[in-house]
Amino acid sequence: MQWKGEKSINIINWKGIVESLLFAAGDEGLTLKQMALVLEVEELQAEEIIHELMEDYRNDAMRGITVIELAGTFQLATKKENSAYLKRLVVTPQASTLSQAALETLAIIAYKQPITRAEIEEIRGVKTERPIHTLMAKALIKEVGRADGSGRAYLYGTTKEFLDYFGLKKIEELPPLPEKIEDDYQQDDADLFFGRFQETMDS
Amino acid sequence: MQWKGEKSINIINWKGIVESLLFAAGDEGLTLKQMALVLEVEELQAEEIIHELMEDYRNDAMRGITVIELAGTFQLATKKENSAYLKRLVVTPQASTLSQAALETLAIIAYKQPITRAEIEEIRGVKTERPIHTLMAKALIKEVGRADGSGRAYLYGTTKEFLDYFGLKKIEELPPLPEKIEDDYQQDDADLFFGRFQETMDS
Amino acid sequence: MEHYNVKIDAFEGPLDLLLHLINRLEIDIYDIPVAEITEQYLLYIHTMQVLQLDVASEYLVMAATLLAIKSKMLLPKHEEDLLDDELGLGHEEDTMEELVERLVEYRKYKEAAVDFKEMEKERGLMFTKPPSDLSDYAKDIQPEKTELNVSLYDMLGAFQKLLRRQKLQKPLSTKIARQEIPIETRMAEILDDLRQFKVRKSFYDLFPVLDRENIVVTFLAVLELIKRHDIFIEQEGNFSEIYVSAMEGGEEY
Repeated sequence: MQWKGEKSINIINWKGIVESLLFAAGDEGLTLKQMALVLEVEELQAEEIIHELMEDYRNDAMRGITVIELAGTFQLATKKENSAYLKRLVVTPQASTLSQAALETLAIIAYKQPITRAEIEEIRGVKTERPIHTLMAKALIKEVGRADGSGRAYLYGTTKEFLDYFGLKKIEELPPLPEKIEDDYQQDDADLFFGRFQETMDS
Repeated sequence: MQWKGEKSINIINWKGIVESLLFAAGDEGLTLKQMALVLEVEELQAEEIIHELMEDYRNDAMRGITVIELAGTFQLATKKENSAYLKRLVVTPQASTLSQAALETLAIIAYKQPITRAEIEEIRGVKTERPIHTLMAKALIKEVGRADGSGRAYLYGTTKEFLDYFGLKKIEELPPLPEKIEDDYQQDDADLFFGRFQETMDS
Repeated sequence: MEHYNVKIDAFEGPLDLLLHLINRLEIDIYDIPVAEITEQYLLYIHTMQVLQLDVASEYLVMAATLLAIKSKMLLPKHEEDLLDDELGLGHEEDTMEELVERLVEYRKYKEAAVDFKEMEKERGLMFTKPPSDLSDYAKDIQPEKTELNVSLYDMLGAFQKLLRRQKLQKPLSTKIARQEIPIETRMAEILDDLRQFKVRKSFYDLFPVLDRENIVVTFLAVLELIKRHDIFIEQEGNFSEIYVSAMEGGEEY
């Protein structure tokens, strides 16, 4: 890659440099902004370089590592298909996965943020203090403000760590909520009404 | 690569696997013995794979990383010619004013104080001189005493400024760590009952 | 007065339990037979109590709600109610509709949680490396005294990342599987026992060993036997003694 006005000798190996930077940054990852600052180029150019690098990685099936985008940062990671070997090599100290309660609570927060604990409990039908504590301690959610009203209850939202934990680039990447159920419901609601109406008429 | 007697279908991408292993091993690197164990091959075969991988890296001048051998361990490392950019990475002001390293160190000190630098390095697995320096300069931590023992190492703790900065009245207000919460989650009769119950129903 | 604690982890509360029953009975969520679902729900709660498991208060509130809906539906209708019904405004239906609405809403997030679980698993297949130690590059740099721009959550997030970071495993360790009582074994024992005595047996008597593993396995064995029509359960009324007897000509185990 070469920018306008640059001399053709001493072509800078931008991709190689970005690869070095990504390697050094490790799981901290690098944002486009950081890359642009370090390379002293525009963010658009940094983006072009990283995409070329990602393309190279994609085209070489023999590579054991790849470039991923997580929570707005780019980082190197091992390929999923090698996970069996990696599990033999390393132990993840906090391998414990989230409980069902925590996952449900997190799903509600992710889709309805900002949301209060009372609203979450209304949906789940059970107390949700402990899952919220767990999610806070794991830095997957945070207090993002206070609700209006007398209680001034805390409002919760998801964090950058949440995106990282679930392998998401940004919050918009979440799979859509199953809204189809809602549609069925509308229809059935009408059916239900007419059904009952009929019953009443017949009785 | 393919070993004698092995079927020609399902050729395993040994080089790719070794690359992922080296990557995950990071600065610690891997010995031939470790690689052979994980791959379930002879050390001689592991050696052959790693040499092929090194050859690939050597042949591709565009790479920003390379495989180096140090005292019998192999590891991935950034290429020397890119060190100027790595230096800039350290110098360039980050989006947040505290790096991941400093934040990690701060968290460890906050939760485990009083603690020595050696103990922090044990947890982080890397040198922590600079993050401590940064945190001291920002008055978030201070020396709170000396450890017993021959070294009489400094013990670090958080400051009043730390509490002020994060809006905490006292250190006990820090959110509990997940392990602590996990302990409370002692599986009880009902959990076990429903857990097994659902397994059976779902099967 | 008993203490009711929130302890049930595998069922996430009364809504989850109701969804589970609806699935198992293959009922349309929009057309729930109130009497049947109430009976099933109460049987469940009752069984938990028989086994002396703590039942969270939310489950009991839902039981009361279901009973209220059911009894209102059974009551002879007054004229006003009839009028309400014609207009589709019957109070009991309102409550049932509210419940259905809550179930549907909750189910959306329960399904989303399944997606989350999958994403968590997928992410766990990728391994990263800690940042390289670049302190040699930073020797002559003084930390600048600029304002901080981080929150408590940034600190916690950084710490979580550290905790998640994998450690090289040396030596490669081995795992020991937990010893469990096979349900099939317990099923055979129960069936032998019932056939030998040829009379019905109290449900409680099927639980001679009162350790929790045994209680659970026995209960599951009983459920499995019912499902296969190998045993027969009788109960005269709500909260009365439950009896178990072997069906004729059942399979051998």
